[in-house]
Amino acid sequence: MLVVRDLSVTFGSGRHRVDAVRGISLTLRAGRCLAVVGESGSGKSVTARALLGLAGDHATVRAGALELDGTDLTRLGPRQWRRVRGRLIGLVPQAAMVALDPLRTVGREVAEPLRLHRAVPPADIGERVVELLTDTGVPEPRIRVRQRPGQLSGGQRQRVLIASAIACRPPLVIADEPTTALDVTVQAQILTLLDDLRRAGTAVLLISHDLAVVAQLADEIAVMRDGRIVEHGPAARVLTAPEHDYTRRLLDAVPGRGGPPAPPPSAPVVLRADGLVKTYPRPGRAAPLRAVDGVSLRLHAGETLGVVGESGSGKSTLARLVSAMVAPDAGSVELDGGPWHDLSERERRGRRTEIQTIYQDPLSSFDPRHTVEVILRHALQAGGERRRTVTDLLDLVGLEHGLARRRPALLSGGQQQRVAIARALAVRPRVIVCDEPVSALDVSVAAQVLRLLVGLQREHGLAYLFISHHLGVVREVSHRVLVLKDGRVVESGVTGEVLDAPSHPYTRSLLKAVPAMPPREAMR
Amino acid sequence: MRLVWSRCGHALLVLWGALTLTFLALHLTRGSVVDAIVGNNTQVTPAVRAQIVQDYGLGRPLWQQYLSYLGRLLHGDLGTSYQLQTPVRAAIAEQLPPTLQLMGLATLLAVTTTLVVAVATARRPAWLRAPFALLEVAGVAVPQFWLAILLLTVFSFGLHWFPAFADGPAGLVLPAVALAVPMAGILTQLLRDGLERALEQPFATTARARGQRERGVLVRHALRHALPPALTIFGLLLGSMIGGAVVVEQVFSRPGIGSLLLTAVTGKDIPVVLGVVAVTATGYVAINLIVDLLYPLLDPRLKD
Amino acid sequence: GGDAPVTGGGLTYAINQEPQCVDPHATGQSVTSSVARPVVDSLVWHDTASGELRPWLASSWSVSADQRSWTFVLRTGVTFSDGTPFDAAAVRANLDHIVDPRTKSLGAAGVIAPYYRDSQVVDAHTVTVRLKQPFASLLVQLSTVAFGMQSPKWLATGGTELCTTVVGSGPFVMQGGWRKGRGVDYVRNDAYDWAPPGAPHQGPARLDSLHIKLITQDSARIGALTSGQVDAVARVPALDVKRLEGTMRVLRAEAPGENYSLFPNTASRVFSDVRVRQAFRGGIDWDNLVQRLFFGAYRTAAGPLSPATRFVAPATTTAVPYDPARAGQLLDEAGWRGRDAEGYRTRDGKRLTVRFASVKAAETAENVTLSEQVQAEARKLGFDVQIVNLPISQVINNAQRGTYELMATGFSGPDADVLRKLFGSDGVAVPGRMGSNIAKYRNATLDRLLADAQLTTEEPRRAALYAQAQKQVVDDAAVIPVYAAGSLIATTRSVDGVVFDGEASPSFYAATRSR
Amino acid sequence: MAVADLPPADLAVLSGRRRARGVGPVLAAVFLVLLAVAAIAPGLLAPGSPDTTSTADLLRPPGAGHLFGTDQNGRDVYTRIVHGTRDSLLAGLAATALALAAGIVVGAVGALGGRIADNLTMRLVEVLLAVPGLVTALLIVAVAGPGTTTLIMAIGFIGMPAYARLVRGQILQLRGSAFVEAAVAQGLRPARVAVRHIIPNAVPPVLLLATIGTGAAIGASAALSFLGLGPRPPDPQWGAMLQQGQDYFAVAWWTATIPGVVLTLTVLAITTLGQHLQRRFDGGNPG
Ligand SMILES: Nc1ncnc2c1ncn2[C@@H]1O[C@H](COP(=O)(O)OP(=O)(O)OP(=O)(O)O)[C@@H](O)[C@H]1O
Ligand SMILES: Nc1ncnc2c1ncn2[C@@H]1O[C@H](COP(=O)(O)OP(=O)(O)OP(=O)(O)O)[C@@H](O)[C@H]1O
Ligand SMILES: [Mg+2]
Ligand SMILES: [Mg+2]
Repeated sequence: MLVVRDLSVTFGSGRHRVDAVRGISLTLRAGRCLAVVGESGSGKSVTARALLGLAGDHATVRAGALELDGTDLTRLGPRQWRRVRGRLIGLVPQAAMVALDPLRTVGREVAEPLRLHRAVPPADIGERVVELLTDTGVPEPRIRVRQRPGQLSGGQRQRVLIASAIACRPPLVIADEPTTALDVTVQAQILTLLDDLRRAGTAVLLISHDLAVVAQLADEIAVMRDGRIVEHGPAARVLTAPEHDYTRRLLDAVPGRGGPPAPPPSAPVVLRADGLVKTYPRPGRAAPLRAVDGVSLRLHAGETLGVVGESGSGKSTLARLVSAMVAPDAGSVELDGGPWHDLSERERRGRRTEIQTIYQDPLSSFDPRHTVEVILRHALQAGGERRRTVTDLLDLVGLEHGLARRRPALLSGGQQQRVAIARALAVRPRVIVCDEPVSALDVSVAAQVLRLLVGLQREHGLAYLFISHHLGVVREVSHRVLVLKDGRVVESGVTGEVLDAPSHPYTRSLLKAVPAMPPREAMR
Repeated sequence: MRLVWSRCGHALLVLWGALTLTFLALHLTRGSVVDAIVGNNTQVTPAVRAQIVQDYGLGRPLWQQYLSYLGRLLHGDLGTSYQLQTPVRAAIAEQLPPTLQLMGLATLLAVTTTLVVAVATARRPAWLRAPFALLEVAGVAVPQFWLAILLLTVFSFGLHWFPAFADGPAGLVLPAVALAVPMAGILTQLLRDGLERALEQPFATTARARGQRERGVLVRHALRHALPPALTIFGLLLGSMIGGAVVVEQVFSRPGIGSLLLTAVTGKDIPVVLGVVAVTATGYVAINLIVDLLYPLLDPRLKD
Repeated sequence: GGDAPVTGGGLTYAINQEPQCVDPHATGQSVTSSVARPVVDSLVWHDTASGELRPWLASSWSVSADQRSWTFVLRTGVTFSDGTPFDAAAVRANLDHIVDPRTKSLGAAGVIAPYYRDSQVVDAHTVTVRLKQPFASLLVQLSTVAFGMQSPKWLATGGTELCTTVVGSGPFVMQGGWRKGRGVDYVRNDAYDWAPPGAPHQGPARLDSLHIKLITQDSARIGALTSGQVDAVARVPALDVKRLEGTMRVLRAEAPGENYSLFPNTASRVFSDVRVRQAFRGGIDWDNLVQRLFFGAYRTAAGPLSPATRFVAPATTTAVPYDPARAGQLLDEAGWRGRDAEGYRTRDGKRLTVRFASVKAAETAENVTLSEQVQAEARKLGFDVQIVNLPISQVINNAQRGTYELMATGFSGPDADVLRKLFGSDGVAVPGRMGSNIAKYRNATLDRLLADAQLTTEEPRRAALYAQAQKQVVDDAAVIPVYAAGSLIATTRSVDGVVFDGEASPSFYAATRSR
Repeated sequence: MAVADLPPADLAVLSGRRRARGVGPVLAAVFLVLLAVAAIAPGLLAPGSPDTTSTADLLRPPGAGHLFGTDQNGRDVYTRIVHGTRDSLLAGLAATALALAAGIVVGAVGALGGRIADNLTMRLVEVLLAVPGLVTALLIVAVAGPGTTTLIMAIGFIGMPAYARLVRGQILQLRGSAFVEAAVAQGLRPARVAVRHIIPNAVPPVLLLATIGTGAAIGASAALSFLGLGPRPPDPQWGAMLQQGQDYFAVAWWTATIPGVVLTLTVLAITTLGQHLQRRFDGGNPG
């Protein structure tokens, strides 16, 4: 049905030339799912866009063959391209949170392809939209059509995007990272939805960096790296018996398959929180939101306490409470058995260095004008450090020295996160609060960062409060786990016990949603 | 409802502040009010001077004059012009329509130009875009009065295209253009930038992927995103348009609030100045209120 | 012109300044005369051709031996445009209105109030004006628009409308009053049959309508004329005269009163020394400045009074030659011998600084150019002329406090009595009271000469007294006359019959406009 | 005046992203260098005196001898333009500096001084915005008397509210930013945080507004000159030249046109360069 031969895409020219895709070939038949996997920047999205003729203004697309149902796409003019888009190929774009026009209602967004391609008579469009939303599992579709994307959850938005992509019943659907940044529970629902589509005879091109995700769905897997396909084959084979070294590395990086770390030797409690409550006012007359609602925790030296929970369950708020960035409405935090929240800001200032935070979005935590070197130097000064230098810190987190002169904005996500870790370590903290430290990174990079954190803990006896919505990640690093729901702790305990034999239904639902990888025959 | 009340209170506060500030500043200027009224008519008799002082209550202490002004204002009485010897309200009522017409047409021109040019040139090749971009910056840079004189000389006296001093709509064109140019310059830059930003957003790609044509993406999606910031500036520009109106009215010898204001300030015609400030400050507050109310219409997220 | 005059049609005349109040009795602005003149007639007609005062609404007059009662016999059959008859009571109502403080007259009252006692109706068409003291200039003053006759019924309304509309007996009737910032419209008064005897014709005006339009910017006003948007314009800049003369009609008249002059503050440190004043006056080539800067549009002043003024002295007695060498000598004598780094003269280490106060906003472009030229020329003499532009209220304040060395003005007045305003001791401004003697000149001899000139209506005697007075102020260099200002108006070639009245205001009574 | 009224967020939109490369900024820079030379050493470019009048050479058209012609007093327009550069630019720069300084103080007090101070300053700013800038300027001139200093004061005063708003907005935004939080977490004193992070980051957008504002201020000083509030004669300030020249427009176009063009080009150059620099700055820091 879809035949791609020797597709290459370059951007710009001369010095600025980027070869994003370098001659890839694919075929896809109706009712089948081909997954394209690869790390960030490997050219997956560019491929997807090139298939729609949307590679971009400065792109040069070349292809030996680009055929859809026998039509030669390379020969299409702008007008004919428009007839392909949405009607013959539906695209579920990357970044669900921003891929819908925030100012238009969901109904109009879904209706747009119907209208443009005159797929159904205008009078029936409304009904068809509701039908589509119902099919894709958007709850209360008749209400949703009148709402705007901002009023929908991430998973709902993703489903709306799918509804819009399949509105004209295209024979081919391209889904670009349809589940990144979604909670595990929602992710599972989306995958089921795509599976249903495939069963109904649609060809699905699934793009992801997460092998665990594609394992659920793909009939075939193509592994991309640097714009090339390095391995291609039936899903079962690629996942269980990867041939290419890179594929193997990708598989290794999938978190959560190792067991939880061994419990550390018993150590004193460094951080202790009791009955923390934080409320936020809500607009109008609504009762204030209890973002954190009576949370207590203990953190021992050298230990990692994982905090899991869905988006909005209060994880970040808890982090800010612990690091005394906001004051709790009730409850207390003690550091090393002494008061922490009850200190005045002045008294606390001297001890601030004992708790450091690594943020979900490291870039915004750096002053945009400062270079890595300046950032680290300031941090060393703040910690009153004499002996260590910026170079030592870079070595500590495994960054090349040459990067010191760059500004963080010019670093990759993984590098940024390492700088953030280096900065936190510069002041020799006792506790590091990691707020989603790897959720913005792709799997292989995330795995490196996690390894780094674990290593540093062993070496320096750090205590981590490790926040993540990704159960696999939490499982890999945490000694104990705390499950948060709506600001309350619903379950807590040793990682193995909680995650292998959850007692609370919420925990169970979280776990069930985690995609399972088939066991691999190690072929090293 | 509470919001409306607090808005009104806020507006009154601003109005009061503006009037008080102006009142004080006017009285701070050197030279007595009587002298200003008499002007260079050096042969005025003492009886006439006394009559002026009495009629306008100029003999009272400043704070009494201030309080009585406020008191009368509460009853909608703006006082009597010293120079024109007519009620300020009547003078303003007479001068406001031509200024409003002028500003109205200028606004219309500016908004139309902005929409047309911004939409036509957003994300277009440089050869199409660059000349407009230059014109826009130049439109902001050019001194308004000079532009007005240029327009007058070329299009009225030279080419005879537009009468410059006719009361009818044809006479309104050139002054309105002079007034509209800087506004259009700023707004076009803003709007186009907003459009280009929006066109690079993921949702624009989504729309293209559905088969939407570029024009459709622009008009149906990008425009609504680009309008709100332009609207804010538009409100502010409207508020400060009165300054431009003074200059333009001067060049085109047009009646209007601007000319009224100018002669009143230099002639220390305090009631007129205060009256005009009251009107323009109210206008400013009202415009900002309207902009605030329009905002949620353009960006419904603000309603939630 | 020539054959049968064209009648009908309308004419649009653009003026440069806005009258704040069009009531000629109340206003202090000269621009008002152009606006009010089409509507009001006067008791006396000033025949500019002969310089004589001739009957108009008053058919004859006589003055008592003590010079304190003037009896006017009025023309019959005259009615105001609102139907009110013109009679003795109307004259009385007009004069009473002028001096009534509630009128807040900034002009006319100042002229007559010091003299006026009352008016007595002798019979329906005879009125006697009684004065507190002799005022020989009364007649000529009565010929001005400021003393024009308005309908007593209209005056009696007394409201603020008086400032927007004038109701008189003139050849035109104002329609709807002055519209601020725009202008005013008139229609012909068909009943009009009392033009002054020397007028170009008798009976109703020839135009159906007249429109006065306000165009303040000079270039815009000229542009409006050349592009056919108006038919006539006031105040043609001197610069444009030559250019317009080819295609348009340029009409000029010198206005009676004082020439446009600079006044040294004789009470100031610098100019209290007559030698310094003389140096400033004699050291600058005024004729060259005037002829060059104004492109020959105006005559260089030969004395304090304009040639159109009654009792102006012959130029030979008042003209002062240009003599820069002598000026330098005078300054040396006065002690301004030093020179500072910038080349200005100094005395005791202090620079010869002259603050030239002006209201730029109210000045014509030409006068601004002139002032900068004076600055440049005076620099050659060693004067540091600093032009200080201020709003009017502050200039007045400065005038009262005497914080200036130089000011410029042109002061109109129908006869040489204007000298009393300019140089009379009681015209010196003091804090709290403004005065027109901006030279702050005090001279008892002069005061007496000028007072005496009001005691007699005998013209040769008055002429002699005024000649003496003019010589006095010239000798004392209390004034630096520059040019004879006047009215320069331009019309399209299709306009004909525009003449000037005694105040150099255009009269459109006999005007025609062919198509 | 108008541009100076732009609120911060939108100002970024206005300036941030025009990708035009080309020769614009280079030309602007060259022009500004010329202006700088004219301002610092006018004698280098025009050896004559700007005040030398010649009644024999009134209103000579541009040509040999007089590059830009002569004015109504027979002064050489080119010489006057060159010698007027300093005052004309100074008026704009000084007014902007004044507006900037006052705006920073008012804005900082608003942002850092607690609720009452914030309310007071922001109401004041609103009041000033509500009074037409021209009225404010006229009043200031009326109080202080005309002249270059007053002109600077007046324009500076009118420009102040825009800067105050911008500075306040910037500070509030930066105070809530993650990197400031990170600095606080390292135990930095508030003063340190302000000096190291808040002020340096608040400055660039404010400076950008200032570059645009400088152009606007130069234009405003010309407009005020037009209304008769200009500098003392014979100062050859461009605005005053333009104002005087307009009376001679029909006969001697160059007297008004040349200062008008120079003024426009100057504002254009300053704006172009300001936007270009801002773009460069932005380029280093996406996001
Ligand atoms: N418009 C563009 N101009 C220049 N380079 C581009 C453009 N779009 C993409 N690229 C480059 O092409 C390469 C491939 O990008 P692509 O978006 O396809 O990566 P991806 O595999 O989808 O990564 P991710 O997992 O992060 O989405 C990257 O190096 C990217 O920087
Ligand atoms: N400053 C604030 N003002 C008002 N509400 C807030 C504020 N910060 C957080 N909240 C609300 O508190 C709740 C918990 O937010 P929090 O950021 O702690 O969630 P989270 O578990 O970190 O979610 P995510 O996984 O999406 O980061 C959310 O509903 C959020 O909207
Ligand atoms: Mg991608
Ligand atoms: Mg969070």
